[in-house]
Amino acid sequence: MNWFDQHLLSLLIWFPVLGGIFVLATGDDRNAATARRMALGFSVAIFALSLPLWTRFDTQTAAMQFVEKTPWIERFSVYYSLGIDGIAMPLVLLTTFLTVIVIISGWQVISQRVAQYFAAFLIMEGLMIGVFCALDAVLFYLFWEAMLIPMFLIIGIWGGPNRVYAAIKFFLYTLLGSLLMLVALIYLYMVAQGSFDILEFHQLPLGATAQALIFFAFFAAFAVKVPMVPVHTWLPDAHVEAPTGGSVILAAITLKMGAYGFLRLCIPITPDAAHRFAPLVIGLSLVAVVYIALVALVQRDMKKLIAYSSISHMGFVTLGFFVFETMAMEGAVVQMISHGFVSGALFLCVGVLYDRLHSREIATYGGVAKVMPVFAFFLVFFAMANAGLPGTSGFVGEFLVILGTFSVNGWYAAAAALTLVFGAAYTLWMVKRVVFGPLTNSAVEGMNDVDSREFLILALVAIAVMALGLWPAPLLEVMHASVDNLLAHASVSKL
Amino acid sequence: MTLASLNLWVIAPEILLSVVACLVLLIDLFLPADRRPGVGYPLALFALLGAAMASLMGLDNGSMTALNELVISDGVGAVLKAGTGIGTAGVLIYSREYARVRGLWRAEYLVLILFAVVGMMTMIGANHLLTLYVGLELLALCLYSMIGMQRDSVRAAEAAMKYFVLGALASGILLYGMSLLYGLTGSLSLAELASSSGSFAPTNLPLLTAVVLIVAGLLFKLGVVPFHMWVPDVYDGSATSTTLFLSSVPKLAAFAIMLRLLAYGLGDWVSAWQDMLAIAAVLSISVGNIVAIAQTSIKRMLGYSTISHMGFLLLGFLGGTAHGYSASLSYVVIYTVITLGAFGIILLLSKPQFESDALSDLKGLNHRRPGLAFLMLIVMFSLAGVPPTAGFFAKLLVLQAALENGFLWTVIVAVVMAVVGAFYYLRVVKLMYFDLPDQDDQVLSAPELDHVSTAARWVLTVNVLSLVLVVPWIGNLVDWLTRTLGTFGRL
Amino acid sequence: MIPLSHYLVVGALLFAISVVGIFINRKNLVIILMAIELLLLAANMNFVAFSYYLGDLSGQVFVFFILTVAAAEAAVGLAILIVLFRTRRSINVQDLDSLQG
Amino acid sequence: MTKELLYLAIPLSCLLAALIAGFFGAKIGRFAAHRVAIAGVGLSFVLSLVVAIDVFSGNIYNGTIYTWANIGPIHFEIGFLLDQLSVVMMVVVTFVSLMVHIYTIGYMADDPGYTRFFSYIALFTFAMLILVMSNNFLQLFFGWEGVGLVSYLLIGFWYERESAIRANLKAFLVNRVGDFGLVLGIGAVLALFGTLDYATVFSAAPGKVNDVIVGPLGYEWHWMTLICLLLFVGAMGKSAQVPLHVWLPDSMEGPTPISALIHAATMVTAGIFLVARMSPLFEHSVTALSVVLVIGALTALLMALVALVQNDIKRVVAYSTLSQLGYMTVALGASAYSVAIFHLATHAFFKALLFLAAGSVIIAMHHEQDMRKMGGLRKALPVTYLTCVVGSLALAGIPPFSGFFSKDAIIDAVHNASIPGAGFAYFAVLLGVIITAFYSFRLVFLTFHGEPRMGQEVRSHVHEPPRVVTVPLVLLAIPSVIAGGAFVAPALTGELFGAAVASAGHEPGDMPTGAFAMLAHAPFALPFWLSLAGIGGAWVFYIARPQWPGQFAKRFKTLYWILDRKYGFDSLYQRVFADGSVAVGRAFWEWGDRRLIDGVLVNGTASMVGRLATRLRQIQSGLVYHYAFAMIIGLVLFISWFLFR
Repeated sequence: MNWFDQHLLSLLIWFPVLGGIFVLATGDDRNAATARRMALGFSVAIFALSLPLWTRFDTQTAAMQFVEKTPWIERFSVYYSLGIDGIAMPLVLLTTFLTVIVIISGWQVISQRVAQYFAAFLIMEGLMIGVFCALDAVLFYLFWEAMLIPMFLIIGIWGGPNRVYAAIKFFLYTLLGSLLMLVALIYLYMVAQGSFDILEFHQLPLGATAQALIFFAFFAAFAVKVPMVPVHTWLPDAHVEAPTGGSVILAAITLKMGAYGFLRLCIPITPDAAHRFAPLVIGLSLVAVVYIALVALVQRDMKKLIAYSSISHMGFVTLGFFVFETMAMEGAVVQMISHGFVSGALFLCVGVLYDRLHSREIATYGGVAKVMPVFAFFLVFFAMANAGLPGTSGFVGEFLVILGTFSVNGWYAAAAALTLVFGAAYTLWMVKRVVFGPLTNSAVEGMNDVDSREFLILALVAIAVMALGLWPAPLLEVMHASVDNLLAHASVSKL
Repeated sequence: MTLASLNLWVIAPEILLSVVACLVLLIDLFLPADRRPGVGYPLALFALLGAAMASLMGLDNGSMTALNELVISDGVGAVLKAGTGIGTAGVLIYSREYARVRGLWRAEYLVLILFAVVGMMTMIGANHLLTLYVGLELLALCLYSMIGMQRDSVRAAEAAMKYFVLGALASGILLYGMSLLYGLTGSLSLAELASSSGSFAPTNLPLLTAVVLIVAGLLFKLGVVPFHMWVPDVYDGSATSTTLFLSSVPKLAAFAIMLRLLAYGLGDWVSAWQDMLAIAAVLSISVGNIVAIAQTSIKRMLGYSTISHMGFLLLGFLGGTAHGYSASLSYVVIYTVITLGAFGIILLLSKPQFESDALSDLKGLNHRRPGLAFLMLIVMFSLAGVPPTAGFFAKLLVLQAALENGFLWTVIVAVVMAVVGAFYYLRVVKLMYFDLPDQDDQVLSAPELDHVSTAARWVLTVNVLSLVLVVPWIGNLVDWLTRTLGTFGRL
Repeated sequence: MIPLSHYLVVGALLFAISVVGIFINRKNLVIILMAIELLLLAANMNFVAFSYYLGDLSGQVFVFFILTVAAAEAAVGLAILIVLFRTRRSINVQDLDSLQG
Repeated sequence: MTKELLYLAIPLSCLLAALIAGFFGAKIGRFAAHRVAIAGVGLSFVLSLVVAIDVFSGNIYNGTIYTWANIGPIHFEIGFLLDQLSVVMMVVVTFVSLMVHIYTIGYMADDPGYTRFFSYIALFTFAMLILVMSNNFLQLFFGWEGVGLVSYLLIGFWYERESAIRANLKAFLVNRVGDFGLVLGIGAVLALFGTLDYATVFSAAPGKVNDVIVGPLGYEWHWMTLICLLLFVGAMGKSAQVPLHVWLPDSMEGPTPISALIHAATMVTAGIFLVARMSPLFEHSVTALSVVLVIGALTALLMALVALVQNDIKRVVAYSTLSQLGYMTVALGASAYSVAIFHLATHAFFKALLFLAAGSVIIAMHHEQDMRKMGGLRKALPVTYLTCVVGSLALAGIPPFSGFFSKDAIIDAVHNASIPGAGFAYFAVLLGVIITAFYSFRLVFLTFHGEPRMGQEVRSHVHEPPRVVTVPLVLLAIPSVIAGGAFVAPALTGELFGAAVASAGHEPGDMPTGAFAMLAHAPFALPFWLSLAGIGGAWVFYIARPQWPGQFAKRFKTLYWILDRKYGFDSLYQRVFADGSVAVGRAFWEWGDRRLIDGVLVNGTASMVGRLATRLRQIQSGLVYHYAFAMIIGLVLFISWFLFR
């Protein structure tokens, strides 16, 4: 372990934050251009910096890698301790990649308080990476909460008409859940005789009641974040009101933090409770797959529709986690990554339309394919990915989860497989009404096709989706050890 | 006994401040009116910082008593005294311009502040009910007068009167409790109290009554439900500079006497007062946070937020453990810094004819004064206890302490209420960042302060940014504060 | 020889009267000031009685301090009263409600 | 290794062509685009022939290209299985596709989406090849969904037509219903066998025959039955079996070449291929087989009846396709898999022929598709007429045309089948024969014979379409005639497909298997006369007594109404599933999300706290004696707390 490996994660966390501060320092909109270039430079540099995580990653071990541990608050034995395993690493890469995309997507669209906008995204990138890397409960919680602030500002400042409601709803919803988690963490600290080390928490013996309480405390935090029915209603509002970039990050990464929390904290710390309440979680996930799909079907607002589809897809993730089956869980993790790309791309597509007509209503459009063929290609492509077409990343996760679930319980699998119909229904119905059909709205005729910048970002994501769909093996290789280890750990009772 | 045996230098800070206070008064007599503050202000600053230095001197040489055990000087006392001095210096720096344009910037103002500080330091160093009481009254009387000094303001006068009446009632209650305690234990010295209180059964009703009366008096000083009702009115009614003073530094002194009386004097009687504190804590966290939502004035809102924060502070006392006290100590220190920042920002935002103390005055602050808006953002999130601010760690510590002592439900109520509280802090951020300033209001039309001293700006910036920048070293801070606590509470 | 309890009862009565005086009275602020004096007197009564029966002087010393403080308090209280009267031409307790909510 | 490259080149040449035509079509222009596409598909046709010859000489290939994913012991792989079954499919697919490519040059000549169209059909060929060449379930599903996607894109090719994009959405969703079953079937296979590789599964199958799974109500299912039924649901979706057939008639909204290629010859037969491929599994489940048999029989009969009342020339062919697919399914149900594939191949040729002929009529009529506005076209369109008649004779099963052999074989197979439902199926297919003959010649007579019924100016312009259109017709007519006789013997004896499909349960029965023997035997068999009767009936109704059809329609009003409404499947599905789910979704959204969760729980709590705040605020009355009172009350309460605790 050389210096670089030991501090790579710290770099990935603090370099973006630093970058954000620099961008902020460029001041008001007179220096917007500088701010943009600086932000892009930083994000690309960070992405480049994060690539060694992949190249230098040891896929054979389930142990934490790139670890870094220094005392922080000795009195409560809080450590500044970082490390990633095969589950966290892809998420970090996803974050760094999508931040680049988001920053390019906001290039011309954001005209007011540019510096603050890009700074917010850079800072948030650092904090989100921190969530995925933190191995100390306090540190985890710190990043987990701190990340709310820039997102709150992004929704509130650059958001749509109803942004205030959405932003505050988002913040309070999440805060309530995570404060309960904080209580649970403190309790664990005391059970652990004074340690906030998450990996030590994993080994703690806990009674049934304690596990149940802790499980629900965690569940409150993560279910809100994922989000799961019935605590999902912040998501559609937040998505609809947030600017394109905000929606992308929200859907692509923030949601994954919740799912990640299940894997990093909830399941390993309270395995028995997790098994005990698995039917509940699975039930909610299946409700998400069916109920939410039907709700998505009737949305008139494209962003809302995609938001609901996100909830439905995240239902697959939680389902995959809680059937406790290797294939399902790996499928769920793939689904996390894939959903990051696909939903993000769909929001980018909506953004492209929104920038032209400033409407997210499906009814506004129709026959877009006539005037924007290239865009139509991308939208149909990502829609198909969203509907889980083989060859796209969207297929891999759903397929593996369904197959894995089937070996556990055929009925769960059957209910989950309904998404083949529903997912296709709401996605393609939207595509039909937006992209196809006769040109009805005269304003649509005036729209010009994607420019090079939009083409670039859409193409980049499309390539990622394609690659992941045609050859997921490398990604799966990375996570095998960790997932097996997690399942093995979860199968051992703590009682 | 000899003068030496009094070892007066233990109370050097108090002496220094008193002397300077008198000096300022004298100068006030002989100098022409226009030059008075010009001399008094640096003198006062020098005295405050000097006093802080002096008390920090005594930080390491353990705990020792003076004036026939009337006063004690120990680590925590030193820290709190230093905090008081520095904090008050900050108060002076922030409020100078504001008070000057409102004709409050007179020698009496400085003198009152200085004597108030003397009072606080006496409270902090009190080792005897007498000193405790005298210090308390000295502080109280100075505060009453400071509020009342704004002679032309109806609200100030009313606030002063309310504060006076209720304060007097509270100190009367405290005094009555002390008298009972005296009758039962036959001593007024905290040390003797601590040693003798063990000989009483924890069900001794007269003693319990005495304890309740005393605790009530203390809770009034903190402004905890149900003894909180003066807080919003006084915060709201007095001039912002005065609010800044009485909302920030005196909390340190109040914490000190809680520590002296409960943790030390009545240390063996934890069971007698912890339930009372628990109830009061839950009540004030709930009431403070809920009612704050309905406020339209920043000062009032911060008043209620103070109530809830004092409730959190009490969480640390519940168990009567060393952990708890250190948690509360860290809490009160961090809280003081936050409050200084909060009111400091309001002061810098105010203008000669314009108190910017209505929430609506913050609309679109990010457009007008991005720098100040950002500082306010930090302040609000630390008040809400959202990481990565010091406010979060303060909450973390007290919650941890309370949980450690098995007050699970208290803690759960507290966190739920913290979410409610977050709402109105967020609303401030929303006003500053999401809203645009309405063009016609006087925020823009009112003339600026002709010159806000750059010192004030710098100090404020450091003050607020420290809330975030301290985080990497928060551990060291907590450790240091804990070490100064020495032997309080059960370990 | 009067037993201690008598003094204590008197003290308690004084305390009760003053407290009641503070929150029953809705008319005149001056009465409230007087009630406050009474409150301190109640404490004094206890201190003196206790110090006598305990044969310990410190209680009586305390009383002197209380009296001094009481004087100061009265002074400050009256000063505020005057300010109040100058600004709003009334010392009626019920009028004292511009700050509320 | 070189062999793998050869195999790989077969699909990839199509993919490459598709990509070039798709992404650079605008740059390289129309001619370059169709040259590229035709070159790609032509190449893969040639290579398919080469491989076919190689395979029939005994070199069956089963290998992996790359590993898609490894999870624990399970390997998901992309690989090829080239045996008799797959090569036959490959040849048929690439040949028909090539014909359609050429035909398209003429048919789409003046369409703005010319290059896009070529890229789509090339892409389709690629996906179809992936499907048939696969050696495992995963890749099968890849191809399966791939062809579904392209079919979606092609039905909606004229995306500005509301009807077209409705049809393609409908097609995709109905297919998805089938895929729902297929995915679960694959899941079941994985759960039972722990692998998705055909060979392994088939070899392990006999050992798992008696494995049961406890279903609902404690009822025991055989795994095999479960798997087969689930897989068959998938097949029903793709091969448009009742009740999942509704998408196929609407898919005629797509350009005619597509109807020929995808919705007659190749894609819709994927389901048949799937079941044939899975024959080693189906052989172990009689239940599944009889379900297949009955579904197939229903489809064959009901859809044939609907074809009688259609007036749109393409829809007649479409319903006949449905009916013929039913025949193939029946054959599968009778476990005459090789016969089913045999019929699939012959049908591919003559049905593609019929569609392209219909297409050329439509071109000539300037995109008029209603047969009531045609008639007497045989002079104007001699080539089309002849080829169309050939196709119809093949379809009607008149010896010696290809259809005769395959259909007779099916009827014979059903006759010999003994599983439940065989009796009904036999009746259905026999009745189907006469109806088939009737409607196919109804088409011929209405279109080419009798009085011209089109407008004057149209009639003046009617002329034979260009060479690119007619050449494929001729080229397709040839196999429509000879393919039957050429391959019937090996197909029936099963030696054509060797081990590729299970031949258990199907014995040639009492009738000869040689081509000439069958011809000789034909006059003494019922089907032959039935089809003649059908043709005769058609002649009576539409040439001799043209007024009869109308009178019949009046006489049997209800029957006509039912057939005209296509048994009401569409309206039912529209009401129940489409409208139903939208209504339910709206209810969920309105009442669940908005009113209950957001309204009551979230905003309700918020407003409650707000009200509480204003209420508590009242307590802060501003009156000092209230404050004092509060303090005293608090004090008293605290003291009494200690008194009474």
